[in-house]
Amino acid sequence: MADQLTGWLFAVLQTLLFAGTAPLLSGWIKRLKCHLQNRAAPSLFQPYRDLAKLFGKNVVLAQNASWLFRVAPYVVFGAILLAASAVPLVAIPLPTAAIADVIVLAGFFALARFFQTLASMDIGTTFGGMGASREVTVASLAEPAMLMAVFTLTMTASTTNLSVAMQHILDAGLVLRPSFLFAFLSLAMVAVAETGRIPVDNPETHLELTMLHEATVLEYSARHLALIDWAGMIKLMIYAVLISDIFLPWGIARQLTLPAVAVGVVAVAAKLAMLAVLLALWETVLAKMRLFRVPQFLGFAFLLSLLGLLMHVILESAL
Amino acid sequence: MIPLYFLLWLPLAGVLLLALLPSYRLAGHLNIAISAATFAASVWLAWDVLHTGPELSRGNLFYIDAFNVYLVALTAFVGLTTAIFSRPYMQHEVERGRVGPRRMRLYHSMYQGFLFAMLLALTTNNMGVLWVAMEAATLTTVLLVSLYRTPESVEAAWKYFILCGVGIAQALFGTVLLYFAAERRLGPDRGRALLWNVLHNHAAQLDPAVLTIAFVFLLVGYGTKVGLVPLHNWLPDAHSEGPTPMSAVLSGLLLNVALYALVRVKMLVDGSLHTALAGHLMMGFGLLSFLVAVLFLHRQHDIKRMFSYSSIEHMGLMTFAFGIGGALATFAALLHMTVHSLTKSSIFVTVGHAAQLTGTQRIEHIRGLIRTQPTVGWGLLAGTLAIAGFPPFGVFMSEFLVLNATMKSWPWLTLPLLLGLAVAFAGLFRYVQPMVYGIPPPGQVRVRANMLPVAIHLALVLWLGLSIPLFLAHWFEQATQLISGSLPL
Amino acid sequence: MLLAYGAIGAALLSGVTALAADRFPAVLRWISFTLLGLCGLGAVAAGGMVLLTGERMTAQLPCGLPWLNWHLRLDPLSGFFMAIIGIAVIAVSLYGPGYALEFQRPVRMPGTGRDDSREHFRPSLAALGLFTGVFVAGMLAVLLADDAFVFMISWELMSVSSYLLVAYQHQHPANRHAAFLYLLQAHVGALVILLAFGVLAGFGGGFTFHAMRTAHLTPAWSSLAFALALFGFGMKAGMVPLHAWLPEAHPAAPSHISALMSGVMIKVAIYGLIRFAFDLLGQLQWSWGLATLTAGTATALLGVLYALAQNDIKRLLAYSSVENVGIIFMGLGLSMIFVATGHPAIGVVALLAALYHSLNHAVFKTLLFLGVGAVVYRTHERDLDHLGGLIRRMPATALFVLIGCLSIAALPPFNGFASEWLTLQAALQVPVLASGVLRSIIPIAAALLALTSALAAATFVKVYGVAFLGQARTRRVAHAREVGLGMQAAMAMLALLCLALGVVPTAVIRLLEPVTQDLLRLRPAAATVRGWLWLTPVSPRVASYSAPLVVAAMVLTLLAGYLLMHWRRPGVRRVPPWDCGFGGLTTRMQYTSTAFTQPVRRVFAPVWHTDERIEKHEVAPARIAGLRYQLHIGDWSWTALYEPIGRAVLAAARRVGRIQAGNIRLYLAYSFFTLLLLLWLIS
Amino acid sequence: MHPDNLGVFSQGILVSAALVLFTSFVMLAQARIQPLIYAFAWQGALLSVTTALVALVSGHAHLYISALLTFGLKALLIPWMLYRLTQRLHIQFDVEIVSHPSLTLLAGAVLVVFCYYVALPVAQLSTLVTRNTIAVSMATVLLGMLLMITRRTAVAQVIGFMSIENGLFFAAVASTYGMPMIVELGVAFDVLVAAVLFGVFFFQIRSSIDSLDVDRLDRLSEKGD
Repeated sequence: MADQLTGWLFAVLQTLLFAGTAPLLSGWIKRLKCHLQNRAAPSLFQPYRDLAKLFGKNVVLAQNASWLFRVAPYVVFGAILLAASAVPLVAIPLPTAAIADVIVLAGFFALARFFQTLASMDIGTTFGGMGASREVTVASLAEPAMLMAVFTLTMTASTTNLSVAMQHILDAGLVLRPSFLFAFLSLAMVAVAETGRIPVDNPETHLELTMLHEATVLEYSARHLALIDWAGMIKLMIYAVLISDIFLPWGIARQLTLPAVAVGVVAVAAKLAMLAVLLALWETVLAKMRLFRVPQFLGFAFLLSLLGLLMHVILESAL
Repeated sequence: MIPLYFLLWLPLAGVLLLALLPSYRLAGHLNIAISAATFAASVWLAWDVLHTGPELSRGNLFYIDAFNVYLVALTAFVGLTTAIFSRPYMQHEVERGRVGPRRMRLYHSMYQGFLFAMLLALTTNNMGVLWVAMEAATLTTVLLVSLYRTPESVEAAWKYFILCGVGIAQALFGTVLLYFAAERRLGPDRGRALLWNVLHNHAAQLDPAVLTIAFVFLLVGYGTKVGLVPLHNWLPDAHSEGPTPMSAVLSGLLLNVALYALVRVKMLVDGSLHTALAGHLMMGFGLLSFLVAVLFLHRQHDIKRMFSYSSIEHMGLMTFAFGIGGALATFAALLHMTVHSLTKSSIFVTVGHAAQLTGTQRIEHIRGLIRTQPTVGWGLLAGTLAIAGFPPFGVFMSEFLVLNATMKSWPWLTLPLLLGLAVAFAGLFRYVQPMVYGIPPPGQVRVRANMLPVAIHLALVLWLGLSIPLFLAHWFEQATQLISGSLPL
Repeated sequence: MLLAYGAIGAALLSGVTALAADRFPAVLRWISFTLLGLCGLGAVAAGGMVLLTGERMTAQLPCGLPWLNWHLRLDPLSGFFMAIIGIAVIAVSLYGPGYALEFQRPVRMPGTGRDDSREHFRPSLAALGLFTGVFVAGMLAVLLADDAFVFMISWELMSVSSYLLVAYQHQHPANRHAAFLYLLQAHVGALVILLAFGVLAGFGGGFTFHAMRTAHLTPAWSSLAFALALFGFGMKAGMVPLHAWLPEAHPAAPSHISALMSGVMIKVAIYGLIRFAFDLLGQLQWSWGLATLTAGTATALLGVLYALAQNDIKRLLAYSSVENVGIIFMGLGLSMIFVATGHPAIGVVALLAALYHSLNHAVFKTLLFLGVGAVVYRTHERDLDHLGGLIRRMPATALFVLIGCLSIAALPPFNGFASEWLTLQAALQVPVLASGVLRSIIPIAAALLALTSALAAATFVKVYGVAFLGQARTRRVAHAREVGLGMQAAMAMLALLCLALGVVPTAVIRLLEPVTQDLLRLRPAAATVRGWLWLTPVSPRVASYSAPLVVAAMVLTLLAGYLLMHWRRPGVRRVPPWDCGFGGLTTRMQYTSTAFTQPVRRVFAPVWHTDERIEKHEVAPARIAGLRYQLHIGDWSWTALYEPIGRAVLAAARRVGRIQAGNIRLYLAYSFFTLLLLLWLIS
Repeated sequence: MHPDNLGVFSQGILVSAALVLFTSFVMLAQARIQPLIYAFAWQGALLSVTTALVALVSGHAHLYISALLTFGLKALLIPWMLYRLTQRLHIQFDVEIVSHPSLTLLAGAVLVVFCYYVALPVAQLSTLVTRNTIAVSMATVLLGMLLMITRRTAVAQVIGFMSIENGLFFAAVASTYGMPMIVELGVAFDVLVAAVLFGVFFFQIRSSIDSLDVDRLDRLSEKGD
């Protein structure tokens, strides 16, 4: 009973940790990019400042905005937060992981996207519609690729429960699996697409032709905008954690003892920092691609995950 | 046997009476009255036979068993309902000036004459008389087909006359051969050599070679009247060009009677041959007729013509079923005879009204019946659904059984059957639907329509579809046993 | 059993009472629909009872053939589907009285002159009520049937009555065409089903289902029977490429009928397939499963893609029914595969998923059709590109439809998600299979399922965004009013069900236990092993989903967030939309549904027969005064399948027509040569 | 069998049978209306003679009646009616073009052989004097049909029809010494009525297409479009 309670407590704490450190990660990425593009870099805590400022401001709302427009940010944030709560960040024994497995995780993302796109169409501006249309197109192409990749992993671990999967991978020890290689690549590409990074989308721009995600939030202001942005950061972090903890779970705490958790925190921080570097490099090297090249990009991701699956079936069925 | 005499004398008297009666209005009523009396007689007869079993009249001239008694009742019944329908209908025709009072006299008297001929054909025990009656049926109706004296109707009548005449002639030749075969066995008392019951009892001794040839001639002969492809060509013409009540009785009854004759013959031949030759021939013709007619349904412009093709289709199906032989198939065929004649005659009644209220038989000019006159529109729709074999109408049940029997004995033939049913359905509906639905063209007006017959018929068909009343089932089973020699299940 | 009889009786009675409706419209609105409601309650009660007790009841009616009475039987499977029908019928009976007003006011006939007296006509309420009653009765009777004969009769009864309902507004040629196509396909399907039953009966020696169960078929024959059944029932269920009738017919009917057809009638077809494959045929083969799975996948994907491309909102819903049927078929296929390869435990999960999704689809599709019906009822507008902004005009309807959209888009915590989650879980258990082929095909199918649900989400973002959000695009829409309480109540009920079924999947699975027990001799033991809170289809270790906790957490976060934001009320300023500062926003600048789907159309171009025309009206070189854009999205199954068949039949007819040349001598020659031929044959 | 070991009357029967068949050929070849009618009348007469002879040989009294009946009906009445009709329709001198007359005759000959071949098994059984006459009568019937097929005028068709009737009657008489009386009467009555009706129809056809060319009766067909 007691350890159950601690477990739940820990879950809540970890979720808060997730939400709390997400801006840090994106700040870090921004910083890295500025360095790489040798621009003057903002502070590591700039995102926090932005959020705080936005929360402080009065909401400016379009006349014809409906209740849905005002509810959407909360739903988006809530969904993403729930997703975060289900992902083992620093320790495996996470009771909340049982509430929602990988598929439900995808479901949460879908829920968030659903409301965000709806909200963007609520005002009836051209940009809103355009953003929604592109967003759902990209998402619907990314989803199968992502699920395919996840299947490859879950078939190895024969579970969709994240903590159990990580446990299994850790127990298996260091095994080089070709399927994992492909799955990793495709998951990375999907993550890029889903979190609206270059080359699929460009978070920095507001040019009509280039933006996907940004177009859907044009009409938002103040706390609504803050929630949505924050949710976006958390989402980015979730993907990063997923990739790092699934493919190289070492270091993550196996039981809820202080030292173990401490190690976990450090380990995950290191991993995320590394990933961020990779992402920054990638975003600096690549250029934003035309919208209708994106399907090919995601198609390639799907192909990779498919290959991964086949590798699993063909080469690893003995394992 | 008393009811039998009523059954035959009443219409015969009607022929003379109506021929002399000047007023066609009165004649219409009288026509109904006589038909009603005839129907009553038939019911009485049926009652007798149901209780006392097969009856042989004095002089062996008539023989009533389960097989023909129910056809008698059916014939009389449809005759009655059609008479009811025909009175207002023909009056309207007179008012439109399509026929004059003199021809109405001809019409009414021939109507009774036709009934008489059919009842005679059904009840007689003598194959020769059967032939005579069939020919008489042709002769009485041929003038009615050309009643309107339009070029088309005259042409139709002529074809009807010639083709059926020639066909029937073949049948007579077959009868002669039958007689020849029988007379050599039964020797001296020549009078009995054509009596069906005698023949049936001695079928085994009849000479196969002769009977085979005889059957071919009889098949071609009576088959012409059944409307088997490729002998069917007269049928659509005759059915579409005559006055609608005639079409109703022709499609509903005459074909049945012809088929009845064919089956009687088949029973003899089977008894003598001990091979399935007759059955196979009938199956072949049946299937061919069915499939060809089904395709014809897709090329129609005249509403009555279309439904006469559907008659060919169903006749083909029955012939096929009788050809298969077994108890189940026979039962199915008998049932199908009943439901088909009920449904088809009701359809023709409706079609008659439709043609009157639109003033044309051209399909493309009939639109939106439901709007103009709902009863007619719905009636037509229901009738078509019924004839297309949709449950819970009886046609579905019989077709279901036919398919069932086919699957049992000839599994691969179910495929063409099903295909045919589907195509037939498409053919019927692609034409019927636009007629009942949609927006009526200007100048389409309500008429004084007597939908009672339709209602009764469809109700009966519905009843048969949901459950076969016990006495009827009893009849069917007796008849089945008679024809196929075994009980269904 | 009595309850079931009662339900059917009530349905028929409501039909009969409706006959008086032409004279007294009130009869239809109050008596008939009340009876219909009773029928629904009866059905739910009967089904629920059977599901709770898990018993079977059989009966015989002294109808039909002298030697083949009507055999009836009510077992958990039929009970479950009966409950589904019941729910939908209750909703419709609540909805009907309000909606029927639509048909009391006379309608203008298209194409008739102004001063024409026939310009206006009133559709016959009697017909509407009568056929509705018969339709419902027919569906219920199909579930009760225990021999092929009753089954076929009630099946065709269902088809015919629904056909008459499709043709109800027959002043529009399109509806007539749809009705014809529908009835034709229904009939063909029925004939094929009949053939399938015939094969079984041939071996079983009887048309009672009991005899068929005992039949011993060779694998080849049983495969044939299954193929026939798949074809026949698939045609009714709208399996690609036999689906062509569905998007034509469902929109043509009055909305509450469309709801019944899309919501439950195709479920009856699914019931038929389950009954045939799992119950009558018995010995399943994995090849069937593979066939069903493939068909299902194709159906789901194509269905949703076509749905996405539609602008007519009812057509769109119809196509999305095709999609959902595909998902259900996938479940069934998986179940067959797993059962046939000796993993019944997982087979049960898949079957559960299929059944569960049938229930869910019935609920949310009915809800959506009713909602759309409400919209059409107020705006008389079915084209998405003419709607807009309804969330402000019809708030209640908007809310309910939103819930419907969330459910059909398979978003947690609503019911659509639960069943698709189960399907995916079943698909994920492939490692147990021996055959590598299956192990690689099934995950692909699963991925395509994911694609399907993502596209479904896109579709309903479009529907909701274009129809309910943004600004009204036409005057009539701008002045739409909220619908009456009855209609709202119907939608509210279904919306609640959507949520409830999504939140407590365990309860549903408990209810379904007797069904699987009946069909596969196995209960989904693992699924509820950790109590009502946790749904663990295979085992807690493998996967678990706790909808109640999800909901709880979500509510908590929302509350927390809301309080956090509003503990001190910062003001809200209402201003004109910013729109990147362009300003001068008009309703015509909004993204239309056509525009919304353009990227997807471009990505999946080969799927459609797209006919896109842009007419430029150029006043001077390079000065375009006006553009005219029109787009027609065609279904390839037409050109690929239906038109050729039609042509073939007509060609054959033309050939045969030649023999009826009209010349009497020719006819004589026919009979002459027939005679000679026969004589030659016999001698 | 050899005619020489038969009685003279039996020989007579055979001869008349041959003649009946011959008349059918004559009709087949005859292009003019009036001679056609005559030929038909001759066939009727020969038929009645045959009947009488058969009656004489077999001693069936009732055959005499039918002989008389036949003579009255088929040798006198019907030909006369037809003759009158042709006069009233002013077509008695019409000549119609028979396509390939020689070919038609050849076909007729083949038919006879065919009939003999078909009727062979039946003939084997017969003990009657007139056993092979079945083949002859069948041939007559089929020749009648051939006539109807090859001729275009309604009158010629009617004659063909009647000659079919003759063939039937001949079969009845020759193979089985006639049918039971009631049937005989019935058949005779039918034939009579038929003849009358034909008369009626000539006028109807004439008035509708003002010609008796049956090839022009082709309004009702499924050829269309």
